[in-house]
Amino acid sequence: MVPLVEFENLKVRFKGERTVHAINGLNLSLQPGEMLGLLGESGSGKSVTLKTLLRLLPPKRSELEGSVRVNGTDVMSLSGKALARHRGGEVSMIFQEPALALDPVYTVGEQIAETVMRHKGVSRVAAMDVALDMLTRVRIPSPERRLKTYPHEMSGGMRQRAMIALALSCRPKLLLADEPTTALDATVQIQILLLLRELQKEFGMGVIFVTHDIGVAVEVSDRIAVMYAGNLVESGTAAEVIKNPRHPYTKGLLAANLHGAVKGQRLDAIPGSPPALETAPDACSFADRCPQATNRCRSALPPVVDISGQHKVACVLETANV
Amino acid sequence: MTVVADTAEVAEPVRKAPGYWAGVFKRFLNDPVAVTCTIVVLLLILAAIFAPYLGLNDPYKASMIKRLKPIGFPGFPLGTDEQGRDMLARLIYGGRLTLFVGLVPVVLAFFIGSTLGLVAGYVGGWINTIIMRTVDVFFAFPSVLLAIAISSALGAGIINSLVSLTIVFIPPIARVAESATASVRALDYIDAARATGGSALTIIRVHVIGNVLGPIFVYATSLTSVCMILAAGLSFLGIGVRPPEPEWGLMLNTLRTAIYINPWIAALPGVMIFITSLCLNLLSDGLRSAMNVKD
Amino acid sequence: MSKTEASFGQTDRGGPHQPLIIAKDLKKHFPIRSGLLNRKTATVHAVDGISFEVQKGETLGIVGESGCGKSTTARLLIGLIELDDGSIIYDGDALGTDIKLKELRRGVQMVFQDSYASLNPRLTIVDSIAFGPKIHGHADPSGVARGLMGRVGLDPERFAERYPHELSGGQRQRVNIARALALSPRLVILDEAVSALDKSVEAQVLNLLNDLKEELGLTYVFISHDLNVVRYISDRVLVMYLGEVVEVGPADAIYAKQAHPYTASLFAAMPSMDPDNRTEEPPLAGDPPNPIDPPTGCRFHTRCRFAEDICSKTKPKLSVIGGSERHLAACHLQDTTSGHSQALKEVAE
Amino acid sequence: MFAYLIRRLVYVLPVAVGVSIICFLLVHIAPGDPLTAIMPVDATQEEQAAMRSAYGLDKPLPVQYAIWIGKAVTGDLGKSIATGRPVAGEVFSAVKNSLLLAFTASVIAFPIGLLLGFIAGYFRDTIIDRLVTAFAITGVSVPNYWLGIVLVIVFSVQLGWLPSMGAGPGGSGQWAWDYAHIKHLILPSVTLAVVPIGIVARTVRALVGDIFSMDFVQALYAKGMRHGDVLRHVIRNAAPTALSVMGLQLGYLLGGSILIETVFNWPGSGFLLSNAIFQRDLPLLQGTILVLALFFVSMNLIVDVAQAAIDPRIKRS
Amino acid sequence: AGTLRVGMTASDIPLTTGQTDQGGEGMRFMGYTVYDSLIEWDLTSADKASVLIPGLATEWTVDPDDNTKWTFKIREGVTFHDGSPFTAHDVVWNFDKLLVPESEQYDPRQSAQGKSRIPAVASYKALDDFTLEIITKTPDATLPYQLAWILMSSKANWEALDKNWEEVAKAPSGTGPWKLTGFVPRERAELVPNEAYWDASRVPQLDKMVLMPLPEPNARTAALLSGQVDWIEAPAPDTIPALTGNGMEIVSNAYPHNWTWHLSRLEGSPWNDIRVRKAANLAIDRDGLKALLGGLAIPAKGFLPPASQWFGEPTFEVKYDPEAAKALLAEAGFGPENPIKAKALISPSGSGQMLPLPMNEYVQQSLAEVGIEVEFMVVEWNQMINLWRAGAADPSVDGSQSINFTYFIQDPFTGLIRHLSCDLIAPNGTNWGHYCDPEMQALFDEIKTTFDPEAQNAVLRKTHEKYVNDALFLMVTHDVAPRAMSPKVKGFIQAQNWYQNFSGITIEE
Ligand SMILES: Nc1ncnc2c1ncn2[C@@H]1O[C@H](COP(=O)(O)OP(=O)(O)OP(=O)(O)O)[C@@H](O)[C@H]1O
Ligand SMILES: Nc1ncnc2c1ncn2[C@@H]1O[C@H](COP(=O)(O)OP(=O)(O)OP(=O)(O)O)[C@@H](O)[C@H]1O
Ligand SMILES: [Mg+2]
Ligand SMILES: [Mg+2]
Repeated sequence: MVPLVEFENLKVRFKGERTVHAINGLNLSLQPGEMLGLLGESGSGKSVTLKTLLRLLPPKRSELEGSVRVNGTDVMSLSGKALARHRGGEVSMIFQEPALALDPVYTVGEQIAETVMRHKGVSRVAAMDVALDMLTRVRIPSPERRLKTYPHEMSGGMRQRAMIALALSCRPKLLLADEPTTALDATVQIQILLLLRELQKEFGMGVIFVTHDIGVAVEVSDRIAVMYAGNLVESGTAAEVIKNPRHPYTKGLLAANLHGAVKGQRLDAIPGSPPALETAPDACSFADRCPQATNRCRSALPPVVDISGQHKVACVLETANV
Repeated sequence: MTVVADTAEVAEPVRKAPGYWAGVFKRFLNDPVAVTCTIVVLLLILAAIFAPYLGLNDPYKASMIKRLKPIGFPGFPLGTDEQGRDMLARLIYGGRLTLFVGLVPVVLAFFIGSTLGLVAGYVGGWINTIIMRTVDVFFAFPSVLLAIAISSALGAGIINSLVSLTIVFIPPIARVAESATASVRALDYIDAARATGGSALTIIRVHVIGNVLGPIFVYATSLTSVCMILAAGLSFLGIGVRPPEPEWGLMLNTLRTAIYINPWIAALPGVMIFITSLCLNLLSDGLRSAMNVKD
Repeated sequence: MSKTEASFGQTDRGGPHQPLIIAKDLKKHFPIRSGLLNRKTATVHAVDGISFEVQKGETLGIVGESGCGKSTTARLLIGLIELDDGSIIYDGDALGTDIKLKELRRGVQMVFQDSYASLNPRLTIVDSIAFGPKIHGHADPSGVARGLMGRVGLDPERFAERYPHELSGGQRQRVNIARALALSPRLVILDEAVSALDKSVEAQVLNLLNDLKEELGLTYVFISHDLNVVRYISDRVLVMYLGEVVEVGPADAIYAKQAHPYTASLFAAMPSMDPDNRTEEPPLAGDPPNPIDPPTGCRFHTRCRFAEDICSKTKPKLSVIGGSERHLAACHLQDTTSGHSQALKEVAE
Repeated sequence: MFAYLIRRLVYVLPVAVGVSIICFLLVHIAPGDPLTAIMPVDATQEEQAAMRSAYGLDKPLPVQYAIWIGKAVTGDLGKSIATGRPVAGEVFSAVKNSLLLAFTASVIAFPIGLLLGFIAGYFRDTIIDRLVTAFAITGVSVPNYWLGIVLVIVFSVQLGWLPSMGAGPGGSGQWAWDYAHIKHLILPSVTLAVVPIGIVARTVRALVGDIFSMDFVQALYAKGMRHGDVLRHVIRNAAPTALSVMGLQLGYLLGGSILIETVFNWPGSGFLLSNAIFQRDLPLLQGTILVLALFFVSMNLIVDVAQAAIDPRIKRS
Repeated sequence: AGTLRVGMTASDIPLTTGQTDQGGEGMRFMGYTVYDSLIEWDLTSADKASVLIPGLATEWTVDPDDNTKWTFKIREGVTFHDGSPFTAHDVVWNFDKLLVPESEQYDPRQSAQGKSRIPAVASYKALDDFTLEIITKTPDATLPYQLAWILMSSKANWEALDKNWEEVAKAPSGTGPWKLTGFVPRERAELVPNEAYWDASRVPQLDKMVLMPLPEPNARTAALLSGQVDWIEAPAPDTIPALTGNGMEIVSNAYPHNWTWHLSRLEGSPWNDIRVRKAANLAIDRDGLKALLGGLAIPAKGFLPPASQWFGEPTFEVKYDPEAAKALLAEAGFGPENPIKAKALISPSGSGQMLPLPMNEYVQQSLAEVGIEVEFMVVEWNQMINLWRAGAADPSVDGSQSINFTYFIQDPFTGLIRHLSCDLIAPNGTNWGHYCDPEMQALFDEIKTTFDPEAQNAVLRKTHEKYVNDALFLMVTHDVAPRAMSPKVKGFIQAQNWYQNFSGITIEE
């Protein structure tokens, strides 16, 4: 089966006032209908990974290497009409701040309908019907009325639902969700997470769900991939990664998430802060913060070790175990 | 102190961070256009200040025989005006008054307007209402109209021009200052400073001024060219600087009829106004981007 | 800890059993102006009569949905906004009658959520921290500041002269903590102080807060929407809904059993950490109601599974439940006399 | 929307009163006797005194203000000292001519300014942007009264293509939209248009640049919108602000054309004003300034309301 | 035939109801065109100074027994533009319009312009339809000159227009050679010939004359060069080469106008010393000044232009002789090392002031060279008029010892008497410098009481000789009233007068 998404040795570099090596040799694939949680702290390259799939990075300032394929199509080779069809048609995206990602001067209905018209070539009236249908599907109360409201007239949760309706309106095969619930309250967040889970089943699309909250990743993902400094450090099924974390960074994150922390006891915090990425890494990026780091970690890139089935870890410590 | 050792920062080279203004300065220096314009403006100001020491001809000495001589006439590098006075000397001396009347109102309005805006923005309440509603009333006049109205009411003369232009520029500056102050005041660090028990005056001095002065200053610099053109316009209308003082707007006026004899000479004061205001505008733009001020 | 810093702080007056701070019936309504002549047309009932106390040396966690009035409460406690009603008693002294705001502020300090906005971008780190001691006439403000930097894990040699934008979020939040400590307060209010930080950094800061508390004998009011964090750090937890307290009690007791349906929903909304046991049903539908026009009776009745007529009519009182006299909830279900059909049954269980 | 309109109207009232007080005071703080200009130079003291009381200039200031404002609200702005004609009529016909000029200048300036600004914002930080910006800055830096003189020399005197002054063969009273008249509009309105071109271009450039860097633009691309669609969104977002800048500029054009009208002998409000200034014709001066300022205030009002009407982000409760 | 389009220097169309405003230009274009006065100026010759001639009065006599009683024969058969006949009763009606506030037709605006022109008039009455009697306050032989100011508007027209002067302004009616057919304030006025004019030789030959106010000199020049007007008043000197270069014609002629410094004769004024006054007059290179004015000036030889019928033969020759000036000053005890200090009032603009700033600076320069140091007090024109009325002793002039004024010197009273008469010392009159000399006063009285025109001219010449010999003013130049016109304009004769005759003009198409 052709994987829905396939990154092969992706490297992304930003030029400008200072160079940022945002993605450094990423290998990742996603099967159709699969829901992947992409986990990592701020600046680890999650958003850049997603944007690569839509070719949304600023063309002049970014340099890309490696290959990215969606459904077997090389995304890098797309342009013009094909690219526009790809964006929103094949792959669509939900953003962290729906308040910023929606055009403030168009109604929600217009914005959904516009996408539908563009991709499905239907009339305005038909597109509005689709929009109404989508708003109903994302369980927005009184959808007819909401069709005619502007984004700023909605609450955060409502806006995110509208954003999801927009993203799904053209039945994409792949949905990218960039921290869609970070800005929301816990009670609303869980509503959105469950909604996404449900819609994913209903539409059968593949989803990459970016978050820095392990709990959120667990709630939605079949598989979890942990990113650090522009590369994956560990990936596997949700259960494998949570119950049997192998990379020191993953372990640290779980500890920091107060998973099973005892009150009053010191937390096993990961010391320090992430690297600046000004140069391409030639060793384990985590070595500086790793309590188990050895000279070997600092001298070469870590190997990717298959623990079992899907469970992969990029850490020297695991070589011994295999 | 050892208890927090595990959270201490990973070693980084010791360095002394450059201050904000140092950063602004560096960015400004990297902008060739802004630097060129600054040099031009500085040269003009220096020339104006040191005019008496530049070995120029007497800008007031007239000679009927040598009137309206072309550029390059022996002894008069830029020719002579309608009374045979040396254009070069008059343009340089003219820079004195023109720049004075063009810049001083903005400086005065900067101080007065910023103070009003700061007080209105920080204190709020009815003080804000009084100050800002008054400002609104003055805002109801297009600036040119207001300047002309006040100047014509007060009559010609340098002081009157200064007064009227200052009045014209106080309201816009006060507005910018007020909104900048109000937005800074809403930031948490002001609350944090208030929570430490600092008095309003201390907080304004330490925490507010430094953060609002930038945008106000940039805005004020953008007004200098407007002010200069306006000041020259008042003189041009005959309600600004009085003859025989050399002032570019006035020179433009008195040389108007000479356009038929020696258009280049007649154009010179206009060119000077244009160059100066162009440089002031570009300088202000440079400052704006160096200080990262959004419109 | 050197002598000078200790003597710069405040001394205990009320004794160990006097709560450090008591909030009585605090109210804050924000007017909304619009319409003709900009008249007041509506009020946001941001904080609507809440009472609680904070014991010396404890950490009180405050949780609740966005907009329920957590920050407003914090700002009221430190006098950044004026009370509409109610009173604050600090170590036995009533604010306004026994002590002045300025004195209260030496004992109470605050750390804000947005680490960047809470630092003056034009001041160096050391100047920001030294501001408080300086205006209080301390002899060596920058000495105090450098000492505190060391204590919060920032090498003064390297960081003192830097500006906020040159620091990471975690480092900035350490600076904010140091700044709050500069006047040697006894109570520190942390308003979402760790929410914006990455998980790994958050843990560092939580460790730091625990260390400081122990070392300096501090009392915390810790505001957060992350129940895991609140549980980890708090001794007692206060749950707010639409400007009111719905439940307050020892952290462990509340985590073990939530007395108020809202608290229960809030806990149920936490993402599960078990991939085999994910949340199936959203515990609450929709958003919280608008605080401009809060529901009558129990404010939660519009979203409550157990709501009955009585809930929309009578406002439940905050009362002791389940034996622990420090565990209170405001729910008709917990009140045998409320007339709620499920109330007795619930208690009978 | 209606309530918003009313609120804005009510808000305008105190401003209008303030404006009228300033207008009134302006001409009364002035030194010199306003009657000088119209009396023969050797008129006697009694003759002057008689004239002064005929114009009510011998009463205390507050009384004069009350009389003036009381009449002004009924549309009677008094009589010109210099001509004896009712000020209201004079101002009305002059403002009409100024509006003609200001509108023509706007018709020239706004499309050019919008287009240039849009192009520069779209190609931000490229050579095109820099060229446009340079052009715009030149526009705001050039003293337009001087430009006017230069244009007259070139196009009227040297080339003889366009008339140098006036409002047409029959004067403004016989204005018609034919070439004989329109050609009189060309030079003054082009001169007048230079500054607003610069200002509109610069504002729109910054505006469009900002909008292009907003997140929703990326989101538009992300959902497969083509360039044209994105431009449509950007324009729609920029429209309210651009509209208000243009509205304000129109107001400025009307109030700021005095120098240009003087240069071109255009029978508008600026020309009237400069006559009034030099003749110290108090009622005329007051009336003209008042009408222009009130026009400007109403312009702001209209702009605000229009902006509120087309910008859904503005609360219209 | 054809249309003559005139660019005036006024900023507005002059008052159209009869007695015009806007000074000499108003009288020129809206006064003597639409209206007539009883006695008029002869505008037919360019070569000799113009003199008074009969207008609406055909002859006038003064009663030999009672020198205050004048009788005027009114011209018969004259009609107003509205068709109503002109009679002696209309003259009375017009006098009442100016002098009697109680009268129905009293018009403050016209009165303000006309009343002060006829100070001699005490009373008047119509003896019959064509005989008018005027009584003067004191014997005053300058009455004919005064009456040349007063224009006659139509009573019938005023009555037809509801006795409303504002309406009359829109549709005025006079007896003049031109009829006003319409005007747009500040923009244009249109005049057409009055074919029924009583003096057939002055019926205009043009089809139409259009007046346009163009106060800005550059705008006037540009308008002429771009063909928007055919005729401009007072082209700026610097534009003249361009005008002539483009085929325009410059017409000029001497006329009774001077550019002087009126000197203060108060206690302490340096000008009280005749040697200083003479020195100042000798210090100025008037030919240089003429160059500054593009040649459009007549260097002053006296207070009146050299061609004036009243110039006489003064012994003091006004010329450029700096050495003599220095000698005179040395005699008075001053010199370049020990200069006299004087303060002078000037204005940067003002009607008829030529180029006040450059000219004054030039004068200042010249005086400095011989040892008179002048400091200027520069005030606005309107302020200047006030200061001129207030007189040299008024505190508002701030101790200034001279005032730069240009004087209209067309008739004995305005030309000579009003400046130096003892009973007209400011602020009661316009004797700004507080000069009072019995000898001069006697001459003035003689002018007023000499009713024979030739004898009166002789007295006037004597008066002017004293003006010059005593160097009572700093006499600088005379204006030549230049006007530029397109070569299409034919048949214009510029009289040596403030007013001009437009009737003979034609436009060559
Ligand atoms: N357009 C860009 N130009 C330059 N650098 C960029 C750009 N976009 C991202 N980066 C840099 O690339 C790195 C990865 O950014 P990315 O946005 O993918 O992080 P992230 O994992 O999504 O973090 P967050 O959780 O904060 O959203 C960061 O260091 C960021 O500064
Ligand atoms: N200055 C103010 N003017 C008007 N309304 C205000 C003001 N400050 C807060 N509010 C309103 O009061 C309510 C409570 O706000 P508060 O900031 O206390 O909530 P919070 O619980 O801290 O929320 P969050 O979790 O989003 O920080 C909100 O509805 C808010 O909109
Ligand atoms: Mg991101
Ligand atoms: Mg909050």
